[in-house]
Amino acid sequence: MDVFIAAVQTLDSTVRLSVPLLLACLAGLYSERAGIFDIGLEGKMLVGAFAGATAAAVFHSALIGIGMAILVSTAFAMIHGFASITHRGNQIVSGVAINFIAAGSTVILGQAWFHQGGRTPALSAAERFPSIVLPGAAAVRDVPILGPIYSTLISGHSVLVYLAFLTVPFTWWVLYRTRFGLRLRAVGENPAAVDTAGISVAWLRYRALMCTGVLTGVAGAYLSMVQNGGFVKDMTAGKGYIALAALIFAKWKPVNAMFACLLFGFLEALSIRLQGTPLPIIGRVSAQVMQALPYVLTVVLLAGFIGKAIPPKAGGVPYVKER
Amino acid sequence: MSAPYAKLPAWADYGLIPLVNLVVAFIVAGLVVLLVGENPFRAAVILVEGAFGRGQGIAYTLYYATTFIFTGLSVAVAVHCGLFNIGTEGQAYIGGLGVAIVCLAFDSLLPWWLTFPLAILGAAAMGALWALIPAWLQARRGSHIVITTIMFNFIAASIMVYLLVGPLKPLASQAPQTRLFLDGGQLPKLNWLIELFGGKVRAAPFNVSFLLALFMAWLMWVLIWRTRLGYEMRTYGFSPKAARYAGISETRIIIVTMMISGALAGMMALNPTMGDQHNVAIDFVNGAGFVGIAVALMGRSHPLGIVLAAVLFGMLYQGGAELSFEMPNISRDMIVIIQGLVILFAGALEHMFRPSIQTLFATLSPKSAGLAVNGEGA
Amino acid sequence: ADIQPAVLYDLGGKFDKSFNEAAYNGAEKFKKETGIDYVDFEVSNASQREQALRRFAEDGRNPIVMAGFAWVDSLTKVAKEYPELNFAIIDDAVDLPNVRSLVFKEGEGSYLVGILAAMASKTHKVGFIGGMDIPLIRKFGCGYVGGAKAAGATEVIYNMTGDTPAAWNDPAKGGEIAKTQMDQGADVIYAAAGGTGVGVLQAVADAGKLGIGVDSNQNGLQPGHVLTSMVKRVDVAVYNTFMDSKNDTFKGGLEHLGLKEDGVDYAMDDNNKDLVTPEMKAAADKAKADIIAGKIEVHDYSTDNKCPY
Amino acid sequence: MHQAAIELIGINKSFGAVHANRDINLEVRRGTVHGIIGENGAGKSTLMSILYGFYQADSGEIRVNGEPTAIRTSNDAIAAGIGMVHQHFMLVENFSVLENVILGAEGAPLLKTSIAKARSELRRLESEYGLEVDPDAIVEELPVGLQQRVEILKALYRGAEILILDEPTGVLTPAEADHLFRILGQLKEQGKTVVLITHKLREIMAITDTVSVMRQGTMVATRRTTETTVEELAELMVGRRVLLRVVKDAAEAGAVKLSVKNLSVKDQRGVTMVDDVSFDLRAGEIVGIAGVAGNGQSELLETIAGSRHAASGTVILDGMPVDLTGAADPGELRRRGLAHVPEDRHHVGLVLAFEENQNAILGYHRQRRYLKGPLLNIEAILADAKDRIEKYDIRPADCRLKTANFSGGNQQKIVLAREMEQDPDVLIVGQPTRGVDVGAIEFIHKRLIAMRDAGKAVLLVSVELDEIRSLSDRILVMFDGRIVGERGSDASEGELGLLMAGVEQREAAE
Ligand SMILES: Nc1ncnc2c1ncn2[C@@H]1O[C@H](COP(=O)(O)OP(=O)(O)OP(=O)(O)O)[C@@H](O)[C@H]1O
Ligand SMILES: Nc1ncnc2c1ncn2[C@@H]1O[C@H](COP(=O)(O)OP(=O)(O)OP(=O)(O)O)[C@@H](O)[C@H]1O
Ligand SMILES: [Mg+2]
Ligand SMILES: [Mg+2]
Repeated sequence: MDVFIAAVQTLDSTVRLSVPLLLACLAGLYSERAGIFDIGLEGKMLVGAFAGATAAAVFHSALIGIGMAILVSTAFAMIHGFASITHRGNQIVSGVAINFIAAGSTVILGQAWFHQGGRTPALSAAERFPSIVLPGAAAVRDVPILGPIYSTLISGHSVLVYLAFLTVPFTWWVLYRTRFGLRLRAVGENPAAVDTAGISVAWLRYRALMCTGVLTGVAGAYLSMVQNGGFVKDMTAGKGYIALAALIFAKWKPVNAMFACLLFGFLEALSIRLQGTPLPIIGRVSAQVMQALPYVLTVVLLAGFIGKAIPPKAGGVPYVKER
Repeated sequence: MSAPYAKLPAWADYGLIPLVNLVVAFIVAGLVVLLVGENPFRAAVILVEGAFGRGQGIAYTLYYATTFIFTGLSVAVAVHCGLFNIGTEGQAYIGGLGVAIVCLAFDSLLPWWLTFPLAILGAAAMGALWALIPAWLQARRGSHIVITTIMFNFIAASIMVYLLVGPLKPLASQAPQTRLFLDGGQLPKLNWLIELFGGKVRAAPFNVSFLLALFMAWLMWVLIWRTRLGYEMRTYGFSPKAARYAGISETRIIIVTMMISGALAGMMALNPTMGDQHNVAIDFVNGAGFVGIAVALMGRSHPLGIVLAAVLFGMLYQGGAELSFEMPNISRDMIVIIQGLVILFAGALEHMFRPSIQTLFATLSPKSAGLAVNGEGA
Repeated sequence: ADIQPAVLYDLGGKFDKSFNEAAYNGAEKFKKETGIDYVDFEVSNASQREQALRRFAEDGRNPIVMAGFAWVDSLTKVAKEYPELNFAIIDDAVDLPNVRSLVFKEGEGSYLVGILAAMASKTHKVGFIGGMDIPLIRKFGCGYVGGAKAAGATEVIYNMTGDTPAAWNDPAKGGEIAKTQMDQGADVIYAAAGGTGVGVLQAVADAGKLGIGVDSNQNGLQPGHVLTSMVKRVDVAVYNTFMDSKNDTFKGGLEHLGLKEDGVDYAMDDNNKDLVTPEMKAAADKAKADIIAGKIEVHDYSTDNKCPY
Repeated sequence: MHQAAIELIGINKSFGAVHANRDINLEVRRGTVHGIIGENGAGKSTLMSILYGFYQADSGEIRVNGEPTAIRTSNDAIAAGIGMVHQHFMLVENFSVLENVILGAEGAPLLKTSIAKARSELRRLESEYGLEVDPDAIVEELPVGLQQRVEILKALYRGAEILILDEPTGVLTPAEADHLFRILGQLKEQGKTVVLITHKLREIMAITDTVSVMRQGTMVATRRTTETTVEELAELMVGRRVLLRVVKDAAEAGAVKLSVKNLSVKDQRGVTMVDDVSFDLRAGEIVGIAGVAGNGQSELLETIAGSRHAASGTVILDGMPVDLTGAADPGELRRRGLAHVPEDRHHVGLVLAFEENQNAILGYHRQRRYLKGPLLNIEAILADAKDRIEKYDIRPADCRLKTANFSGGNQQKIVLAREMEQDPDVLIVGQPTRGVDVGAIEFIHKRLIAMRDAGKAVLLVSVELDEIRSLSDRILVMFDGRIVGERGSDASEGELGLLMAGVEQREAAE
């Protein structure tokens, strides 16, 4: 039974761990499906996290916080657009630049404003997103099997967690059921076709990047306002890159993206869980083995089961009509 | 791109435009400096002087540049074959293992000029090995190189921590690093080179691996534009279909390219370890791999461009340090912002001023304006 | 004597809410009391260490204090070249007449907070979260496990955050590790992980459990949820070093700073006075006395790279 | 109402240094089919792309139905009732036909409604013009002929009154072409206006009312079709007399050079593309393979050339079997004297980003003469490149120029020169003159005949029936992956057409 409980708890932690990845991954999906590579996810998440925590602390409101997070990280997405769409710059260089600027500016401003080494003040409950207890969670807690699953795994997460998972079907719907989605997918495959169909390639791609900005903003807010109560420098800790990997893993498809992120989340949760206490038979294995476990398994799965991932055809290449 | 149009002379293309971009980058950075209440002009002067003013500064600048030349070349080689090697960081880290093994084994027995070649081999071999697996997976299993190399960066970190807190750490020491290399594992400095030109260098880590870096840059140029292998790499990079038609083996070209890329990344380890710290310490790569991406692409994947971009970053690192010595308000994070702005304006926005400059040329000197050639017809 | 003191921080940075920051606080205290200004510098890569050290030495800064074991090699070089200057290094030893080596017995302090943790725990399971799995952190962990076991903890759940530098700045993961440890039954968790620890304390606070801070007094980070902090008086060490040179009483040599020397301790203040019951305090103070008296021998991981507990 | 549907007045357009259109004036009357011809790179596509708003003219005025109309984007053009079928299709390949058709003309923000609407509309257009195509098929899985239908449907769906087609028949078989022309006639009936760019003067004579000729960016002449001749047009285009018929004397076939036995090929989806094909190719003869595009000719070619794996069967080159089941290596085959001119010069035969001279050694870069040890022998490479530019009159005569900036005709010559100059025993050629102007066609045909007369064995695959008939000594017809018949060069077009349509099978089946 407690094996079962342990499993549920691990899945619970899987969910929490996968949320920032999922949001960032979907963010990347919008821009890359539109043909704009984005290794600046990391930086945009970081500024989102910073702006969110700052605004929340200053205005004592979680909503203002997340609003600010979205605003700022969208602004950074627009910089990416200005460089790679308007001026046909190299998208990877632009992404790297954004990561640098984000890493530096968050600490500088944080230090200038709060004098805590780039940290923002700890947020009170009111300034963060509370976790929602679904109706009847307490009641069914003791029901075998379903009880823990409902009360632990399903219920009791922050509103942003549910939001993140709702974003998956929503993104799917946008991509495959709306005009915007159709054009978005088209411009990532063959911008000339979109152009000759009388649609502005640039404006379309800018809008895609706005979606990216919004989602990275939420992802950042989740880090600094849900998982943690405040900003800590470099707190994205490479999650942007993992999200990028997940996106490729998912072959740029929204539902796959969810599973990819859940997988990454699960592997990390597993490594944390297994590391904590000595294992049966093997005993305590060295920390590094456990740290490396998720990444090794990812590679194995990738090589073993996931076929070739074909990126959007026009990805990474600026749209140039005339040379 | 409509009239008036001027075909820019090379000096404008490769000199003027980058310069303009740089100036703009510094102007914007200046605004940031202004924000923290310092004088941007003084800051700029300190930064440039700190990097190039005194021999000491130049030595440090070139020392950092050495590191970025290696990582930049590593990324660029892969780019020419249409591969995005984001794993330079990890390959360099593992390259350090190669250095450690060689130096710990031989530094007591051999002079540096014998250890060095061995260490080069060790570092290159380790780096190549670390790139081999992702390359093989890409070529054979179609696993996307970007994911695998990202994952391998993390795996490399775990391996190095394991070794540096365990087997490779001297018992008595607290620090997660190897013992100090003896003279046999220490590269001679090149500071005399600068003093030759009248600069004064008290002590700086600028060492012979700089020459190796330059040599590798030249070698890469030969490889890409002068060898059959390079020809095949470029063919595959531009058009895999054409490569297949030309009888170029996809598996072979991917694996070979990535191993060369990994080897170059691995050699980066020589500079900070044998060249400066004289040990292999935890996280000695310190993000140089990611800077390498910017360096490679800003250098348009051309060795010469890469060397220049690397020196630019070396200048930002060294000048930046001086800046935070001189201006306590300007912390190291400010330097990171400035680096970002340079990457943005000199890299991603490199084309921003091109049209206006071309128009300028066209209006200034109609001669240089491209004659209206007819559409070449068959 | 009129001195021009200098402080050099490690990669973690001046405001790491940890020992670099403690060093900074010590210097500030000195400045406030004596009115003597000082200079400082944060290195951003290994090669800057020797550079910064030299530069301060050339400028005749004296004394020069640096935080972190990573400074050993550079200091060994430079201190030889400037025998007339005084240096001090924190967390490792350099055997030179003009160098004062300040090595703390984190084990002892951690032993005490381990005792408090075990006694405050209702489940008799406590947790430890380190940043990266390096000797220094193992030193913290070892003492903590010792204390906790001695005070009747049945299990110490023991995690490290990661192997990349991000491990010191990943509060999200820190929080997640804390949640997992609480899932596994831990209700008091000790974090020795720099910025990551912030997330740990947040998580325990969110769950209404208890956390333990490290290095500086972090009781105020989550008032009412931080049982105590294992303070490492780097600030005092820096302050004293400055003072000694000011009063021309600076002596080189190795100093082990443990409970006896007030180098380490557990922090009590208004934030946690209700959390630490009298008997807990009594137990901790008794252990402290025993350690000082040598009745209890807290194993020091760094002596043999092993932890017997 | 105004007579002219379109008036272009003083249009100028430069791409960098290339003045692609200079002071172009053009008037197209409503309800007519107006042909535009010209050499590769003459500026035809550019001019039409300007009219369609894909490029913006540097100067000049556009009038639609007499109204001065500012056409800044394709949207303006569509609004003005202009539709265009581009030379290089503007389709999203992994989209369904339906999605491609509605792209940009969706109407509602949600697809549901627009898709339903498009479906019925498509059905209408299908029945009206006989443009059958499965609306749910994925475009990249359709043969080019059908892909072009999709382009036409796109235009009609947007209610185009003026339809521009840029080299539409380059990829079509005679049957498909005739069908297309019937549709164009129908559109004309309805008072719609058609502008047709083509390199095939026969088509110009057949269906246009008026024809304009471009040369090197200028408009050199406009004629009533009834008042001109093929010869005159050809001369106007190229600026010299062009021999339009191929003259060749009977072949004296020699020993068997290439022998294909029971060859079968499957594509990556496992569908059989080439089905039990056998034939011999002898020295000194040209064997043509006719067939509707997508009936396995391409796969057959690629397999023989070693860039595709065979499922079963053997290919014997000069008496020695070729390894087809394993990793067939094109390089190995080249060494054994087999040269290959691929169908797709833009993506397979050339690396457009390379300098011309680099493409001149593609596939032969391992030959000793191009190497100094591991290094490339730049001098030798440049020397050969220059030499061929000379021999094959490739223009511009600059072997350092980026290949993308050569016109299609010249790009084709670059490939031919490379393969022929290796003096191979066996030359296999795919679509040698697709999208190439008459001048270049004449030249290329002469060269192929010369190869034959020099005793080489030539295997020619082309969808141009004329080309097949005028060049080949023997003609094999492929249908559905199988060879359904062999005829002599005297075979009539109708007869071959029937075979290509697979008619004989069906009769046999019944
Ligand atoms: N997008 C472009 N960018 C730069 N130059 C171009 C571009 N398109 C065409 N050109 C130049 O303009 C000239 C005219 O090109 P265009 O495509 O109009 O010729 P064309 O008559 O359509 O040739 P073809 O008969 O082969 O289709 C070409 O020689 C080419 O050099
Ligand atoms: N983007 C471009 N940049 C430079 N030149 C171009 C570009 N697009 C087309 N051209 C040139 O314009 C001329 C005609 O262009 P087009 O695309 O019609 O090729 P083409 O000559 O028709 O060959 P094909 O019929 O095989 O496409 C060729 O010289 C071609 O290389
Ligand atoms: Mg054309
Ligand atoms: Mg053409």
